[in-house]
Amino acid sequence: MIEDSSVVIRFAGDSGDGMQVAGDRFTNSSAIFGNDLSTFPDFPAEIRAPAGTLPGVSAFQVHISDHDIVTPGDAPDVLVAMNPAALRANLGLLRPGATLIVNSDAFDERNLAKAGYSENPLEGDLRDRFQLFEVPMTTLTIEATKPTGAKPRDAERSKNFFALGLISWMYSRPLGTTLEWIESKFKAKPALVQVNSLAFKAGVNFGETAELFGSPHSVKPAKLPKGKYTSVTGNTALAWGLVAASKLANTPMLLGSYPITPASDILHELSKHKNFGIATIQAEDEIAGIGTAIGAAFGGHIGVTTTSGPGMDLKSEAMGLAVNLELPLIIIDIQRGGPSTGLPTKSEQSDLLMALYGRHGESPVPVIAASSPSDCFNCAIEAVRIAVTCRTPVILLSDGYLANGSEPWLLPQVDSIPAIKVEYASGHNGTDANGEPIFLPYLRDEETLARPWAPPGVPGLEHRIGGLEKENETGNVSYDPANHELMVRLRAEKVERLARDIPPIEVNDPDEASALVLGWGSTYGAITAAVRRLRAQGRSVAQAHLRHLNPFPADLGKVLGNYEKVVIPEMNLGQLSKLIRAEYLVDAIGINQVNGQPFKVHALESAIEPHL
Amino acid sequence: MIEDSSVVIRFAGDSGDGMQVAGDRFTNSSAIFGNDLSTFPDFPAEIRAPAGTLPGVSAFQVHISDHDIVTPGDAPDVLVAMNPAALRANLGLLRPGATLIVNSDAFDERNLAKAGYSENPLEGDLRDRFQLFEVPMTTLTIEATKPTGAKPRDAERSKNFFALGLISWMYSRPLGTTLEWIESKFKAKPALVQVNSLAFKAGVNFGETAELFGSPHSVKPAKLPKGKYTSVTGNTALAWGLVAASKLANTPMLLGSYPITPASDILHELSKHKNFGIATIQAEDEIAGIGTAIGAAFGGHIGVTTTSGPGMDLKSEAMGLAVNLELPLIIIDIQRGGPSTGLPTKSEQSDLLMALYGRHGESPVPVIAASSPSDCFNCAIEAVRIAVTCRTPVILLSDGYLANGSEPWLLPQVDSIPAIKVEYASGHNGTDANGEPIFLPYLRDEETLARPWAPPGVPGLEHRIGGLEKENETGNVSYDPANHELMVRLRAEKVERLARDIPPIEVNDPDEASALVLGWGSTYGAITAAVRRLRAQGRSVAQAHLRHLNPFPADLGKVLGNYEKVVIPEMNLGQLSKLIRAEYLVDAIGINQVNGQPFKVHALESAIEPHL
Amino acid sequence: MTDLLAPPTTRKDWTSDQEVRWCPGCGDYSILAAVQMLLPDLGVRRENTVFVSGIGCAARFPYYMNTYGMHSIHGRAPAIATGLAVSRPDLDVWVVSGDGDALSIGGNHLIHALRRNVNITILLFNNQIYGLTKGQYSPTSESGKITKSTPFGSLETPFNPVSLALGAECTFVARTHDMDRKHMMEMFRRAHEHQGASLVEIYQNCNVFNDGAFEDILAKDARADNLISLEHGQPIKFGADSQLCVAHDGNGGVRIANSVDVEDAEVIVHDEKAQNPALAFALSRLASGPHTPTPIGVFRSVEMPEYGSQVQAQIDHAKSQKGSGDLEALLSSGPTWTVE
Amino acid sequence: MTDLLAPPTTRKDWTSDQEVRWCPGCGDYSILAAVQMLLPDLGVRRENTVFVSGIGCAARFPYYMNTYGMHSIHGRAPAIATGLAVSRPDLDVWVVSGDGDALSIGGNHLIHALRRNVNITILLFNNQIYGLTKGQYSPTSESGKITKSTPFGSLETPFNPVSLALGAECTFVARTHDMDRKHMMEMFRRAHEHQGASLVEIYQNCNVFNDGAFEDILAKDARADNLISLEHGQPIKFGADSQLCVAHDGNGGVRIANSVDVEDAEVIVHDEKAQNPALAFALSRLASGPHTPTPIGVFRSVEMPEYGSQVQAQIDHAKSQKGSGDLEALLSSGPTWTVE
Ligand SMILES: Cc1ncc(C[n+]2csc(CCOP(=O)(O)OP(=O)(O)O)c2C)c(N)n1
Ligand SMILES: Cc1ncc(C[n+]2csc(CCOP(=O)(O)OP(=O)(O)O)c2C)c(N)n1
Ligand code: SF4
Ligand code: SF4
Ligand SMILES: [Mg+2]
Ligand SMILES: [Mg+2]
Repeated sequence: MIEDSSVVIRFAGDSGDGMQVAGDRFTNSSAIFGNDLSTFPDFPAEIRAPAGTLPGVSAFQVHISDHDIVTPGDAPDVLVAMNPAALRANLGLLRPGATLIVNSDAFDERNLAKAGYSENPLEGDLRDRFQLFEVPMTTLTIEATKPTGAKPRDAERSKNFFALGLISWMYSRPLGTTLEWIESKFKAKPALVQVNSLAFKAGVNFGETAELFGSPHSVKPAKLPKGKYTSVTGNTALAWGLVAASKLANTPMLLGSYPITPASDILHELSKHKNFGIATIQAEDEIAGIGTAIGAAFGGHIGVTTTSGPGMDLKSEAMGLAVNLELPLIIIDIQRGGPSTGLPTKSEQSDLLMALYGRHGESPVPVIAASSPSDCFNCAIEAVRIAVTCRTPVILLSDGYLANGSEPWLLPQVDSIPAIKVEYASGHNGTDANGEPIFLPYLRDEETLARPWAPPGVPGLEHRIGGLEKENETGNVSYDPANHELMVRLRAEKVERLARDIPPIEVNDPDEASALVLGWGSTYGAITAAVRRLRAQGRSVAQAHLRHLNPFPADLGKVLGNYEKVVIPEMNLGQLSKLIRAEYLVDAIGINQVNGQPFKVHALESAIEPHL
Repeated sequence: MIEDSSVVIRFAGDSGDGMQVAGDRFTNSSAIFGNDLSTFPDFPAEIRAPAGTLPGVSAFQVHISDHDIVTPGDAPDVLVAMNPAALRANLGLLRPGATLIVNSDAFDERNLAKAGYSENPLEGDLRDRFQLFEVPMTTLTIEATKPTGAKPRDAERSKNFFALGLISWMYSRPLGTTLEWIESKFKAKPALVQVNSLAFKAGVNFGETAELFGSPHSVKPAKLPKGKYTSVTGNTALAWGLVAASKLANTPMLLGSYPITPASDILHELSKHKNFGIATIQAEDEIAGIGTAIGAAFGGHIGVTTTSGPGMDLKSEAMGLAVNLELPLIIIDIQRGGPSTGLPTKSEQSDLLMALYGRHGESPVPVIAASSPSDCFNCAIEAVRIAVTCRTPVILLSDGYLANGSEPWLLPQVDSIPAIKVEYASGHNGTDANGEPIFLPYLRDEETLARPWAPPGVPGLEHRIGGLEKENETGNVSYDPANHELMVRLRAEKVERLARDIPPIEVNDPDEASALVLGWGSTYGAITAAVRRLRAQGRSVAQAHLRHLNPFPADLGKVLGNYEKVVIPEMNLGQLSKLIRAEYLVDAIGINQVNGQPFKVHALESAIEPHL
Repeated sequence: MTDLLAPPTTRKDWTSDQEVRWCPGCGDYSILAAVQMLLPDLGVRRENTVFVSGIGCAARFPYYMNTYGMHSIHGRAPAIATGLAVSRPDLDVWVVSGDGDALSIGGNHLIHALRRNVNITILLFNNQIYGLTKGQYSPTSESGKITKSTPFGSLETPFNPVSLALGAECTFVARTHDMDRKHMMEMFRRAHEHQGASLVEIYQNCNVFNDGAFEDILAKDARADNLISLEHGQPIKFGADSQLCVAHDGNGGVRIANSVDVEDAEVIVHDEKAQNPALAFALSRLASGPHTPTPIGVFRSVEMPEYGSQVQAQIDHAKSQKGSGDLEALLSSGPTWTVE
Repeated sequence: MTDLLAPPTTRKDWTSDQEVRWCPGCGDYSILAAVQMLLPDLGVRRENTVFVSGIGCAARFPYYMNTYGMHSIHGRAPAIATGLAVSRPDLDVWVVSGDGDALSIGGNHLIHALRRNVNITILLFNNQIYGLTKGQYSPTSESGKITKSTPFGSLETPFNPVSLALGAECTFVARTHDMDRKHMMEMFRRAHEHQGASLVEIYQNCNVFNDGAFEDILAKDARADNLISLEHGQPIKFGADSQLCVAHDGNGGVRIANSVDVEDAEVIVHDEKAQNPALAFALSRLASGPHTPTPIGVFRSVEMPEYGSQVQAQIDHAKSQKGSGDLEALLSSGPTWTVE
């Protein structure tokens, strides 16, 4: 048994080859085994490309470790390539000397041509550069599943389980988890249980008996904090966070949404949980999605809408309405590569400025961003909390990388999450000129400046609201210049006051560094890893990560003032940098990458280094 | 004859009282007489309020002068108030001792109550504070028009012309212009010509004979540059600028637009000029408005869309598409009070950040802003020029104040405006792997980085474009990370390079001041007037005004560096300030007003003063 | 929803304290009056009544109603009302919209709200013009209309809102006009009773920008011969002396005929409850604009499952199957493991 | 537009160099083939042909055509195509859209393009599902459909695209399906010939997310009895032995009947050219989904003024009246004065 402290494995094949399943299952048994881990599913564009071509390649990368890790790894140690296209698309990522396992059956002329190889790369110098193993996976799978009587064309489909079996053997994964999963997943189709199990076992056995691979490796369980864990993707965590928030607020939720990559899964997940009192509407478009959510919010429910960039554009007018109505509303943007349709399955952080300024008029909205898959859970609750307390739309930013990536998640104590206090207006709160009691829908809480939330149904509180400027307190339409100025400033102030409730920034700065690396959103893992590496080399560097992008934490200016240099890595052209520069007049140094991919740790490391 | 060097007159009445016509006619004869002037029509909200109430008051303010002026004036010297509501709504604006002319017939109990007066203000202390003239305009108008046989209810409607006549006498306006206008305007209804002319003359005669008013005043013609003048509102100038641009580019234009206040008049004006080859489509909504414009741009025409804030929100997704398509497109935003429906007839500069950042993804677009009604003409041409040269959507910002305000405009020499060069792709521009000539739709001009504009119709240039990321040069869909990064940066660079063609900033700084007042858009007049007043008091202050908001002029950083203080007045919460701070790390001082009204010169003056 | 315990109300109870801000003479006044006079009859409560509108003259309606209300953004009222009606089935949700608001910018939300059959009552004030923005043509303006935006005449074929609604699977469609308060009240009552989406087109005169648009059929002396009043189960006859009728044309269609020329068996019997909307559609095509005999009344009224109650039923069913959600169980529903 | 001088082309000329990226077995392939095989017949030029699409699997279509093309944004293709067709009447403008693209997010642009009667040919690939986003229900999905976003079944009544188009004043409406290349080609040819907006609904199988949606009527052995082929001027009969027919129902509607039970005079004679769309609408209601006998063919084809040419006519008229614009005169068209 060779002990590794961590390993990065990448499963790659055609979109139809089941690589996401293989990666997911490997992740799962590793999680249950007790490793720390981080995953990165790397999809092709939404539509299927012709089988065997480069655009059709789908990959799943997983990093498992016996210690705390934060990214799916830069350069795979092991690549499983199910066909020439998968090899070609991923070869460049590997570390020198990596293990390369290919399905040799797929390296026929047709597939080589489709991948654009004029010669068979297996016959080239690959063997010198990597540990190359050619395994006829298709043949072996068909062979192994013969006893079931499956037709070769059908049996062949299980070759992902063969590959999984082989890798499971190679890294000494417990086999039971996978076999049980196969059993339960294909319950309805017993033939598939048989075929897939046999293929999986054949993969294990092949590793065991082929005497090709030397000793199996092992990656010990990580020393993680005690407790019960699960493994979640960001989108699932986000959906669960919304369910939790509805429960914590003891208020029904309505999601109005229109499908769009990579946000659709939140709709899918939430629509399963109707027993929590959650209604989901697949609306006719994004405008109707937010429209229905606003309607629900007016009705006293928690209105939520989920989307990605192009949908955010479309929702902007209705967001402005919600700003004026001063109703709670949760708007979730799973950022993807832009502009326009852009790169729907890729990841980017390029919607930050839009979140802040993407509406006409002075239209301030709190903005928060999740930093890891499991943090999506917390942020969903935080978004609902802000919205409900402050009676305001809130934008929550996630991105494609968080949405589909997963990590082990120490389950929170449900009881220990503070409840979300929902208070509806219940009676008159003012008097008219004649001293008669009346309801003032825009009378504000002195502390938060929030107006009353007064859903229909209460006699005496009837009132009308709308997108025209309103008189403060009465809420009546008002064209009065001074009132408009007042309302513009009150709406801005209401959002700014939220800073009072934001906890001080946690700066990780063990050795009083002179440079601070400041991040937000999904770059948390990569930045943390880069900072660790730099420190491991004896460099001192401080790190802080923002959850709140609007307003900023109250102490941010002070914190920034403590450092000579502020370095801001972002997957955009410098959007947080722009905000920081404008707000604090700090000459922030941007590290900017906009290629649809998460940062590589080593690239980040070398980009930060010169500033230390 | 009392000679005044300038006077500010405000006509105010009910929406149905024809005050806009009276103001407009007064403006007109003053213009033709040779005064410099500036106007400010101050509408109520779009919908008619009940007659006689405060929300129904409509006013028109005009400033005429014997010297160069830049604003419609802060505090009227003369107020014509046709009813109690008009008096009440406008009294606060007057300078002490101003002339106050009221239609005493309208001060009956009903109207007083509607205006919220419990006592008749004419019986109060008004007479002490102002030069009050009570004129029974309704009665006098009915009386004067009796010979025509008009029914009193109809005759009464001409009382605006009576008021106009009176003021025309008071300020010694030439009468012919107005009478001719009445003649031609009501050509189709001779009865109206008679009634209105008689009412107008009655007003003049009343002034002449009533021995109430003392001597008439005169405001001499201003010494303006020689040439032919007209008087235009910003919206008309903008429409004409678009017509001119189409002509200068020798390319047909298509406007796709959905009506919205205060932009609709551009649609109205352009739809009159079909003989210039301009097609106008009233689309089903704002998205279709920009959609049809994009379709026309793809077809090689100049595609334009016009709107105001809420419509801008809706257009943002399609703007992103145009950014990706790299097609010329002109997007015009006549800003109004926001957020949401806000104050549709009021003015604000609060869409600047949205213009820059109101789309998902990195989606850079050049932004320019007009600074006066007639400057709208130039800016429209400039917008088309940039769009066509650079193959990019361009946003042109105007606002409600410019849109409806007017000023004398020295007509440009049409021949001297440089032509706009439109070049369509005409043949192959590259070769494929086999050396065959091909068309590369995203091969860029080395200088401008613009791609070819290749409308359908040319054999051999067939190509497909879309909103997905494209490979540079070939334009084929590409998910390649490095290509995406390249394209994101190329699109940004293309816009940045425009700075090369922007002329250096004109700083008006006669005495090497230490503070610079920097403005953009419609505040030009108010800032200029405030600066003049400060200088008149011996203060030194520099002034510069930006037409280009993205990119900024190349020398802006250097210019800012020359001053100890940079003061930025804006009708928003500090949007240009934010951009300047972020870009140049200059601690810009904002003077911010968001009340739907243009700056008052004196307010601006006192806000600037402490910083000198 | 009719509420048996609702305290009796009068028109005044339904009138808000806001001054009505339409032009004098506008048809909107009589529609407002009809609604305010109807509501006391319906046995409903103010606090359970909501008016949602978009933008336009018509869309100011909610301000004048002493109920809950939202004056939202242009064209989006059906979507907002859908969210409200689905989450709060205890409320009566009315949508007030204009021909521009509902059929131009809001066309998509309208047709989807209709097919979704969500329990909202949509009043479409059709004045064939954009009133609020001062007189551009609308999707219901006749072709060739000269307006500010079409100085040489508009070019499109107008929508027939009844036809469009029927094409969009609307389960309740009616038409009325602003000159007949009783008829309006009856149509609004019927629409309100309907479980699901109901659309009432109201011919409404904009006396400022499109005066007399409906003169041809609504002038006092024109009505008898130009309004075809639809009554369920009745042969469709009209004219002062029922001298006109709607008859079948022998090839699956209908036509207007002189009663004397047609046998009684050939006169169409109106069937608003027909599941198939074809007859209602055919009736909607009798006139191509409000200039020739035009049907008013209920075109279609069929019972189909209502959206909001089905959403609720799915929630209730899920609760009864799985119990009302257990958060801890949810978080543990995937693979879990314990680190000790 | 047919161009008499157009050089002859073959299918290959219309095929771009981009690899086709639909799932193997997808119905989109046969539609693509039908179009690529039809165009050489039409005598049109590649350089004058443009395909505009929105987003969706169907919307990838333009990439595969060796013509000008734009893969635009979700739902907006009809609007973009309108701008192109109006400004460039010399071009053939095709729109390719899916049921989600055209009827969900793009519903409003669709119905307005139809009523506007702008000269575009719209191919609506109806697979009753969202393909590209991996299987949510669409506005044409049958009620009760279980998909990723409706694990307990969808609740809405689907749109019938033909009914909706007719309700929206569409001048040319046809239906075809991906299993019959000849019929597709004929429908596309007819749609292309039509001056004005034409809509062809194509039943298209999405074998990955909604396989077999049209099995009931399109399975080889089901077609004869389940496809009602509409032919102008012909009595509507169908079935292997013409044993079935569409007959009038005596109250202004139509019904399916056994031919033996019905006199010949009672069989509906199809009239696609009827100005009144009521018959076409009634035919569109014979089936409420592709499960019972369903008409295919041209429902309606009437001549009405085309939008783009009218826009051009107004421009030409203005030019002939006022001369092509004189800028100096325009700038001086208001009051002017001279300072000397
Ligand atoms: C997004 C947006 N676009 C445009 C407008 C401007 N606008 C307000 S109402 C209206 C049309 C009103 O017409 P209609 O719905 O027929 O109502 P009416 O005024 O005739 O009652 C328009 C175009 C707006 N407020 N918001
Ligand atoms: C504004 C916007 N919203 C959502 C999406 C995501 N999206 C892409 S295609 C599609 C639906 C596709 O369905 P359909 O039009 O039926 O086409 P098909 O894939 O079935 O051919 C959706 C929701 C998008 N690209 N843009
Ligand atoms: S503009 Fe027309 S619709 Fe609007 S309030 Fe006036 S009369 Fe009524
Ligand atoms: S998902 Fe369906 S519609 Fe899309 S390409 Fe695949 S089979 Fe065709
Ligand atoms: Mg209207
Ligand atoms: Mg589809």
